[in-house]
Amino acid sequence: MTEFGIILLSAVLVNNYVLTKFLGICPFLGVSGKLETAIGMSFAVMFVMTLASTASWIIQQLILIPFDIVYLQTVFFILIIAALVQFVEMVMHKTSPVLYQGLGIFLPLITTNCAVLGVAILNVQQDYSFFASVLYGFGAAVGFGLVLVLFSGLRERLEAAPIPEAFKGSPITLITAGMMALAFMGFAGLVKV
Amino acid sequence: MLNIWHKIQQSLSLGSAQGFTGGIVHGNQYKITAGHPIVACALPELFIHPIKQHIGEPCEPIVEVGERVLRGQMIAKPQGYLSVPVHASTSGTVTCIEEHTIPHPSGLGMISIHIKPDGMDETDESLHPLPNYRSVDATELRERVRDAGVAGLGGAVFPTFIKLVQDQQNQIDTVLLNGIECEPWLTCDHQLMLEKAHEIISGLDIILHMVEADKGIIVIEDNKLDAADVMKQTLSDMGLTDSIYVQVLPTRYPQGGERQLIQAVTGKEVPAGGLPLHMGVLSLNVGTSKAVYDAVCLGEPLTERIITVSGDAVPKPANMSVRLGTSMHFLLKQCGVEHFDGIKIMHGGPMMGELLNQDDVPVVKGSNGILAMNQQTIMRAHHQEEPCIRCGDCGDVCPAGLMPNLLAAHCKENQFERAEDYSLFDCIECGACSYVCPSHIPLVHYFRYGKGQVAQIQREKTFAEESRQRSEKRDARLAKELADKEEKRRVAKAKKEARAKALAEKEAAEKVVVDKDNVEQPDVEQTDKPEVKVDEKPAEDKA
Amino acid sequence: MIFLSSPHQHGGNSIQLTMFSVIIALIPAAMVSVYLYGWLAVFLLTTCIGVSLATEFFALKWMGKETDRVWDGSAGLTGLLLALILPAAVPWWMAVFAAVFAIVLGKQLYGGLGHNPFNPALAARVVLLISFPLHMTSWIVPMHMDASLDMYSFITSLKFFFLGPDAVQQTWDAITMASPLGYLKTELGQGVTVTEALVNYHYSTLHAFIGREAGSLGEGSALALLMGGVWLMARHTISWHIPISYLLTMAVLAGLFNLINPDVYAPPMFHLLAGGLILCAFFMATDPVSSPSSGIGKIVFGIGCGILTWVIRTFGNYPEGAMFAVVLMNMATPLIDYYVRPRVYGHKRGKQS
Amino acid sequence: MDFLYPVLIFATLALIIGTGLAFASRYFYVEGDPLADKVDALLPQTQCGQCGYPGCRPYADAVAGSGVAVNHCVPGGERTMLAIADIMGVEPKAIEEEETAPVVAYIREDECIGCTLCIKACPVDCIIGAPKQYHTIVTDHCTGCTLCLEPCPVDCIDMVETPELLEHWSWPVPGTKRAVKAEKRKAQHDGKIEGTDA
Repeated sequence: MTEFGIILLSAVLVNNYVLTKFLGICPFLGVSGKLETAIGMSFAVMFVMTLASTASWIIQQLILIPFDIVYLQTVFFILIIAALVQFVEMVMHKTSPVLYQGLGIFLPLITTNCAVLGVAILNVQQDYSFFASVLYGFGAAVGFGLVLVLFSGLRERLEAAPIPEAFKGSPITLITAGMMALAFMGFAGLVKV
Repeated sequence: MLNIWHKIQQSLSLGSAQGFTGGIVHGNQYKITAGHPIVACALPELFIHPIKQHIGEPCEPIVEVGERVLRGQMIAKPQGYLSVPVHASTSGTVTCIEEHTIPHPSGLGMISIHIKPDGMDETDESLHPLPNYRSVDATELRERVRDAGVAGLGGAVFPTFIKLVQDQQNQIDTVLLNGIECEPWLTCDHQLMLEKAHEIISGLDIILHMVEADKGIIVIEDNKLDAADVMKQTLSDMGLTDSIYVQVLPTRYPQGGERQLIQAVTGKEVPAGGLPLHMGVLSLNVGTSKAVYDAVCLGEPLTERIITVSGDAVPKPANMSVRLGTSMHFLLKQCGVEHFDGIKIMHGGPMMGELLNQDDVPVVKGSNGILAMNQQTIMRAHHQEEPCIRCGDCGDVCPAGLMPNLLAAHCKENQFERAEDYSLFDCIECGACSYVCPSHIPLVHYFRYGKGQVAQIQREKTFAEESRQRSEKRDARLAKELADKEEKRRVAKAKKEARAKALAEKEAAEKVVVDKDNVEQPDVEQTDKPEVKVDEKPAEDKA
Repeated sequence: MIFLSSPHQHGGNSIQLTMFSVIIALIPAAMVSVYLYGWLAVFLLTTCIGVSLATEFFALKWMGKETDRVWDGSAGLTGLLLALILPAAVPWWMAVFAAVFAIVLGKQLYGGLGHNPFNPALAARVVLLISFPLHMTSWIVPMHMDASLDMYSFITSLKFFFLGPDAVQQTWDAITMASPLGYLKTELGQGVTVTEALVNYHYSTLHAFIGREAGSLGEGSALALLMGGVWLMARHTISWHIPISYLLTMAVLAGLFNLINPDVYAPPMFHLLAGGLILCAFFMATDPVSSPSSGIGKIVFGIGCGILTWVIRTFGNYPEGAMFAVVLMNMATPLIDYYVRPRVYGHKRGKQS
Repeated sequence: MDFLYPVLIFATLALIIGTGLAFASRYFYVEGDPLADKVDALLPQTQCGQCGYPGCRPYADAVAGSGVAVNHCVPGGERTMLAIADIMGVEPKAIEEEETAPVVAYIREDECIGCTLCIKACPVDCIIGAPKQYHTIVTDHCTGCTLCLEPCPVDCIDMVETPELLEHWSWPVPGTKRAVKAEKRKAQHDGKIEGTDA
């Protein structure tokens, strides 16, 4: 039980995908402008990442290893992820057109999102059990979502601030993201893995 | 969990006092005019009566230019339900009925009846005194209160008769008489309570009789203990101590706000969107109570009121009994103001009153104070806005429990949906937030701006919706017209075809050669074409 | 003439008044730091405050804003706070870097006063801690502990501040010692129990309270900090919500775990008095700009700070978690303001409309 | 033949997933464009055509459907532009034309020849009149679209600023100058009197 707790905590805080592994920066910067969109994106990523790590584990154990074609890992994983993203996109278009519009290009881009592919590959590398890999995928997504939502809150505040012209937009966003990463260093060592 | 925390916060918060949430304590500006006996203001040379001095529908003038009117004569009759009449303040001649500036922050004008007094001050006696009000039916009393033009004299000027209603579902059991007068500088209610205690209490008794309530509470703040004593004494003299009592509350702004007063006295909050009536509570200003007494027992319509004339630019501050329609310029001159350059006139108290651009503005039913301030004093209070440091003091003093700093930021950024989400419309504009703001942010101004914009957006939306419907109806009409035309053309054509066919048949019969296809084919083409056109035409029209 | 809305009267509070109140409240702590570290403290304080003011002045000037803003007290306060959370052992260039970082990246780039999402002083401190861990975790032995140490005269201090330990013929090890928190962390890592470790360190609660333990400049005396903090609360310059909820959460968490296993988890009194907790609770977490503005939001903020501080102190790599905790909670401030709101008059909690 | 295995496996997997997605796409099929409705609701419905489309709805369709720029609605002004940009999730774009005060059309009746051309042009049917009779505009319904100006053969239609009403007055944003506004109002007032005299 403790093992699972550690996996979760490590994925959410200590080895946060965005702030310590610097994976998934593209949507992190791209869809954090508005709180609602960020929350929507978080849930989309959470769904895709959890399912992707589940599916990739299954593929790995049931297809890639038995047939000895582990070298095709990336291709297979991308296939799975692409299908999942396609599915999420359809569901979202139906249920929340505004969110669909808000996420825009970033929704299909989850397909090639390094965070999603990263979770699938890291799972396999770390040789997690089935349940552990599902948890790891979920934890990584929660960490991503947490940081994304926190960041979008900050960015909404920055929107109204009289930031010097030269630093408006991306520069101040990156500075803020850097500060967040520094603060997350405080979690270092929480979990000894 | 959060609820418990909130309760702890409410009970421990340094910003909240006993009674209601939030609030601030003011200085001693009231002492300037406290205890000054009420003096009557002289009659000016011209009275100006705007046709709307209450919340609701404007009145319609019922006098002609050149007509002689008497004091207390109705000169504008109410239109609609939410309306009370306007009466002449003295006898004289109507000189004109035209737009005149009214005490309003916009500086805009309103149709007003101008009366030149003849100096005789004759009274119209069409309303009979009803001293035995206990034997009079409540409906008749209610009609009387309306005919006398009584509206809330605390400043909100809501037509009083509407409040004095017996409701089967919401039986009023408590009537609160608001003698709080929490605005700094103002003492008119204070002085009224000292001098007209009998009238106020009789008025309350009439109101209790009208709404069949069994409990009346006169609420007074503890900086006016002399008034409380006078009230208590008068109550026992009149033998009304069973049904009416005096409650003294600690001085705190904005305790005089209706909802805050109810919270302070009963400990309960008026639900959002609800009325005090729904809680069985009715609250009225002490001045209104006196006006009700005048209307019922003396048969006198509302033609004068007590006004505190004060401010640091007024040499002789006073509590004055002023006829409605008197110009503020005239009033201030009575109090010794000679030069109007470099002073600003404020209508109402400094917390919720408005600055006026002109001095030639009439006193209306809602005028409880006229303050003349040196321009520097005003400019000091309206210091240049600095960035918000989010200290949260504004939230601590907010009696409505809002987060004024965030609310103002959203209004400033024109994010009105967010602002509404942060309960913009629960703001009572008491001004406590702006008063404590270390950054001198005009928070209330932002809220008023936001509220105005939301209302305007709503108006625009309604207008757009109407326009859309009109436009769609027009399109439909044009399409129908076109269709009708085409139909007519088709019918005509069909007839022509039929004729031609008959002719052809005739000819064919003659020639003994029949070829039906040739005849029918053009017919089909002809009927198809107009239908397509019907669909396309309106779009072209619009372009 | 412009349109002016009511109210037309003002209570007289101002940004300057607020900032200078906090500065005054910090004077006792600054005096204790001078008592503990002598001239070193004086140099560090003047450097930080001076550089902060200068940076603020030039930043305002270059951005074309009114340079009068320098005197609103916020830059001076940032400098003072920064000095108080730095160890006495930092060299001059580090202090300068921190002050410039705090004012420029921490504040002015975000649009100046009122817009910085993080507490500028803490942000600078976090950057230093991560960039220069050695300097930031070495604590000079306070003056009263080792009178024989020739470190505190004007000349030696000056040399040390500008040229480093070599210039005064000292080594790091000779002039520095571990803070109680750091010592405890190391010892616990080697399997020593809490009680033993504290005895070995000659830890005394009384000393920690009145201010005789090693640490950052301002952390020395809980008493001096409490004096200032309570004065600020009495003046309503800061509200009680954050400090009380922060310290209470800390005490409850530490107490609970201390009851469960006193060998591994330090007692609550130790946690409360150790490190920069009190300084953070009263002067850092209460920074109005980067903390939530509603009372209830502040309580949530304080609780969050408490939990994070305790977690980082107990399980993390860094012995002191208070600064990280406050900066981390700064990140959550906009969300707290959005989701945790006071109950509006006449509304039920949760339903705003 | 070893290299065929992976290809086969991959193809099979792809086929399964593809079939699944095909069914899903049918199940989650979205009809129409709900976004266009939302955009249309934001437009001021002046039907003025200044956006280059023959009315508000076509413009809404164009914005939602083919990603036309959000800044073409002149009467809607900045507020409408921002609202549309918000819904569409695109960066706001400044409106090129200057925002003007709201106006309504006004027919100088003594010059009107009663040609009914303006009546036909009005997209919201708010001009009343009959052939050879004076026409007049129901100002309450006029959207200020100016479409009636061009067809008028005698140029007897003016656009006048709507007067400021006390009941519609609202607080301007803090810092707004009072004098300027009052002067403007006065000028407008004078202009209106002149206009009616002429």
